[in-house]
Amino acid sequence: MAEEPKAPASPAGTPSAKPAPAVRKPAAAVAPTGPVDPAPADDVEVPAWLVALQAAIPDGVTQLTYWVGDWTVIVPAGRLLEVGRHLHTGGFDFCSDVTATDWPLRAQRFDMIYALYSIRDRNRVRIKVRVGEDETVPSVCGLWPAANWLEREVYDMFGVNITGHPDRRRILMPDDWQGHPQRKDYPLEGPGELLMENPLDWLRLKQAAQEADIE
Amino acid sequence: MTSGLITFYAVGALIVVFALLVVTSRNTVHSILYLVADFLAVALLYATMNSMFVATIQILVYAGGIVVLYLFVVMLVKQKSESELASDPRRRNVIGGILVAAVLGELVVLGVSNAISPAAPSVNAPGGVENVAMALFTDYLIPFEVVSILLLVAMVGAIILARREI
Amino acid sequence: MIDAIVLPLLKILVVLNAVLVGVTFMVLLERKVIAWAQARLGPMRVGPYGMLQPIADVLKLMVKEDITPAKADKWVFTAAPMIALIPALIVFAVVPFGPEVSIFGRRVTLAITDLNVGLLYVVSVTSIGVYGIILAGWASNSKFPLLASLRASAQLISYEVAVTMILVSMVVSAGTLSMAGIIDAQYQQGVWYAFAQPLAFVVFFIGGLAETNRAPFDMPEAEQELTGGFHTEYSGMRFALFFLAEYANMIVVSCVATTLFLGGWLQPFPNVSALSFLGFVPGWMWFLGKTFVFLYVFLWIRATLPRYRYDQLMRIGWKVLIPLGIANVVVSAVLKVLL
Amino acid sequence: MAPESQPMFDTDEIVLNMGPQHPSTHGVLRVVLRLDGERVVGSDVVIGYLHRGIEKLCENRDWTQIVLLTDRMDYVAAATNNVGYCQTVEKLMSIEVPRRARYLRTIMCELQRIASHCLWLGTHAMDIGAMTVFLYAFRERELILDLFEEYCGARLTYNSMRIGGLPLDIPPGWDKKVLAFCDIMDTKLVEYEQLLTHNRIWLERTKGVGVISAEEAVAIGLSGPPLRGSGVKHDIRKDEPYAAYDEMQFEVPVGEAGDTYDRYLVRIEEFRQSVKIIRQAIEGLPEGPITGKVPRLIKPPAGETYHAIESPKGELGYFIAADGKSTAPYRFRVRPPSFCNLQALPRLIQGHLVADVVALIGSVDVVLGEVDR
Repeated sequence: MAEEPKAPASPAGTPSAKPAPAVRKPAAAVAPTGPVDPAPADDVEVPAWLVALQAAIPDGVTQLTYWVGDWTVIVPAGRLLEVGRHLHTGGFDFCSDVTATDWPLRAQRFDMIYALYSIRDRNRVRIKVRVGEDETVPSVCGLWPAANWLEREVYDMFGVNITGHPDRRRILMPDDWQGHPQRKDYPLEGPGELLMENPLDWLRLKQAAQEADIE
Repeated sequence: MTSGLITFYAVGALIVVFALLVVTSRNTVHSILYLVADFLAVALLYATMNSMFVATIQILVYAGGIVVLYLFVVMLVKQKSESELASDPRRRNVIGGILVAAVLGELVVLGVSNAISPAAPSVNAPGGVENVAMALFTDYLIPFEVVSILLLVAMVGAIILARREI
Repeated sequence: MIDAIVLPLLKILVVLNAVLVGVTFMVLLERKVIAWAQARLGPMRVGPYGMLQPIADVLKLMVKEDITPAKADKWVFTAAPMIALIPALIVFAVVPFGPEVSIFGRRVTLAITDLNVGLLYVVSVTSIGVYGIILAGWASNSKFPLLASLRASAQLISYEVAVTMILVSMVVSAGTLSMAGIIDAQYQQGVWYAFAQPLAFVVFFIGGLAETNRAPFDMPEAEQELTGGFHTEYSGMRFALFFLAEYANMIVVSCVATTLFLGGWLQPFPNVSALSFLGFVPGWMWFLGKTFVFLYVFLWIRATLPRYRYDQLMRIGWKVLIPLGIANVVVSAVLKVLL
Repeated sequence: MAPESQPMFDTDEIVLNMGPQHPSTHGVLRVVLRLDGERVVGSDVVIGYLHRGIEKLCENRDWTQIVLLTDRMDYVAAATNNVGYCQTVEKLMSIEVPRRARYLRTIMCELQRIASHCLWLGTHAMDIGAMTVFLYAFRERELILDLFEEYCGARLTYNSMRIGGLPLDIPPGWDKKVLAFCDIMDTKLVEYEQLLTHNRIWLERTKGVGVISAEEAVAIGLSGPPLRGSGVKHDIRKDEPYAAYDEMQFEVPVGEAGDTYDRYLVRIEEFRQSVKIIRQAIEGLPEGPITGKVPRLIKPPAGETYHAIESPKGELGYFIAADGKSTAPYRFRVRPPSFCNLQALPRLIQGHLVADVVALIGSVDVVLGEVDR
């Protein structure tokens, strides 16, 4: 059921013989299509509260992953609040982090990641929600007020459409800033003119330049 | 005697000048400052008649206390800019004029009738601490008590009016 | 002629210069004392051990640019520091620095003048000082100084009442308003009022601290909150005048406290014959020594204590010091009648 | 919301801009206060003045070059940032860090905690008017900076960790100096307490100021001393031990009322616990290598993880996703404790006076480099 990572379009990485010359290595040749969400190996025993979650909301959890000791629950955007409420009453009262990852070449572009912690039982879980650029994700400020600023930063940096947020404004960038800096298609050196009009053309241009550089 | 007379007239002139400035100055805070200067001049007058107690009380009570509260009020209340003040219709009414004329008339009559003779600054000045104390607590005891009660009532009233849970 | 005109002028000259020089060295003393309290050295660069620092300060403030904010009320803006400084200086007219002394065969009282209402004169003149602060805040025509000047004036007025209550109880026990008279009363009664009425002493000192915006009560110029308080907009010589006024006020409070509570120029235990060898130290030396002790305590407190919040400061003023002051007056009056 | 300028002062609400350039906002933080007289009616925190885009920068840098950038987030506790980052990558690559390196990391983290708390104590007391404590606290902080300078040559941005362990072993005699520092610190702590803990004015300025209950503190995402000040016994060094904390004996100080005074007491007690930990770690410092088996070209396998450590300010978490091919992390995210603690500021200062706002900014102890990243 785990999604096989597609082989990247062009040969990977820099020639290994030569030691790394420039101070800054060129960024990844091609942005891979999506995260690796390894399914839990069979010898790993699923904790009770996760089993309870899957039982309580059968179609709430599309996938369960386990990697270097972390449990992640992949949830459709529609069921996020339901799963959140279940976990919140189940003891996960501390929302330590809300962030996002940008996979530009994937249909549902963003991964919203909610890192939760239970102070009483001392265990952690991450909820991951796949959101497209034009789709919306409900705000979890109702369940965890801590997420207020964290979601504002995700909106500011990634432009994920978060609905139901009490005060959705930019938090780090100036209010009239164009574009969302932490998207992969946002150039490191800041907004040029081309980016403003058509980000995807800019991305293809950049990849073409890199391939030419490699030959 | 003549040096006493000269100082008396000089200080008197000072008082009158300051009083006029109070009335005529455009800016409210400036007029309050002239008022303070006026009270200090009056205190100076008492000092020249070497009743130091009354002079210091004058500075303490009037210049140091009451006018500070005037200044408070002026600073807190929203100011009308100079232009509005000038064209304020209520200022040009007739009754005001009549009253001023009447008061001036009385002053002139009083001045002319008893020949101007400044109260000679006597040595055991009536304003000394002992004399004031004795007078206050023997002959004028009842008015003193009545006034103190009145002040108390005024204070309590002020506190009730400014009733914000402090 | 000489006694009436020249001698007082000479005294005024001496006292005024002494105070102004004293104030500049007070600034150095403050920086040194606070530095020692904080395990550091304080100004060491100008002159040996930083001794010439005051001169450097004064010169700096003189040559610095003196800015007047655009919409500020020019006249009131320049007058405010003067109004703050003048009362602080003219109070020294009644401060009794020493007993009768004969210089070149002429009896000279070491005080500019000895009003029979000396103490009342002190109170009334210091009450004029509050105008300087209010007008400075108002004339700078910007939000922060305005807030600070309101705070400062409310603080001064409320603590003035407490201090006046204490002075009244001192007058009751001394029987006279004249400063020299109070010192003689302490000599006759053989006890300094600091020991006769310790409560009054403490309340007076706290009131004095608050009256000069010092140490735990330095709300108005609390840099952390109101960015500099009422003298934010001031610079150069005008700012120096405010500085001088603050330190002159400190010296005034110390002098009055010495006169009232530590028996002015009296040597300790004056009528105990065994200690009469202390007599060789002249009176005014005792007076200056005691004043210095008070000034040191001012600085010491500033180095150690944190600052009160504005409402706590008013609560202490109205709900603690003033009732104590009134109680003190009543008690000392009753004692005066009974004893 | 620029403050509207009325010609004269009138008694309804005024808007006061505290910051971004203000003596007591500990950096470029701007708090827009709506005041009714002296009382705070409403407030809005404006940040972002120090935003350098560290997360984006790290996504274009090698795994080893990123250690430099983590120094510059919480510049008051740089070593803690390095440890947090290196441990996250070690968790991704499941590298086993030798015991000596873990001990040294614990010592560095605790030294950094003392230095950060010294700076907090100094500025917090200075804001409330006690100037002397500032000088005392910075005198002790100097000793720690000298120790770090001797170890890694820098006083602020240490670059003191490598993925898999430490770049170089401690110079000879360094551990003696650390022990000497611990003895000095114990005596100096008594001095701080004498000046502040039982000082009536300090009590009056901090007791009952900025009270927040345990549930509310957890809900709004407070962590570290502000959370423990409200009575929540959560310390990652105890709950999810990392480095060598599982072998250390120490208590986690917890307050009751959740006001500024309890947060002060919690941090003062943390001074003592840190000294205790450092002593245990120095005495038990094992011999052995200081770096684990690390491939020359670091390329973690594809996958992502979130690892949190207890920085002096609270829970410092790193969420790092690797795509298995490139030599740079695909997603580099930091959960800054100052950012989440600062979120509680409007709630804490509501209804207090302007002087309390200054005390509360000190009590929440934020470093703007970490808030803005």
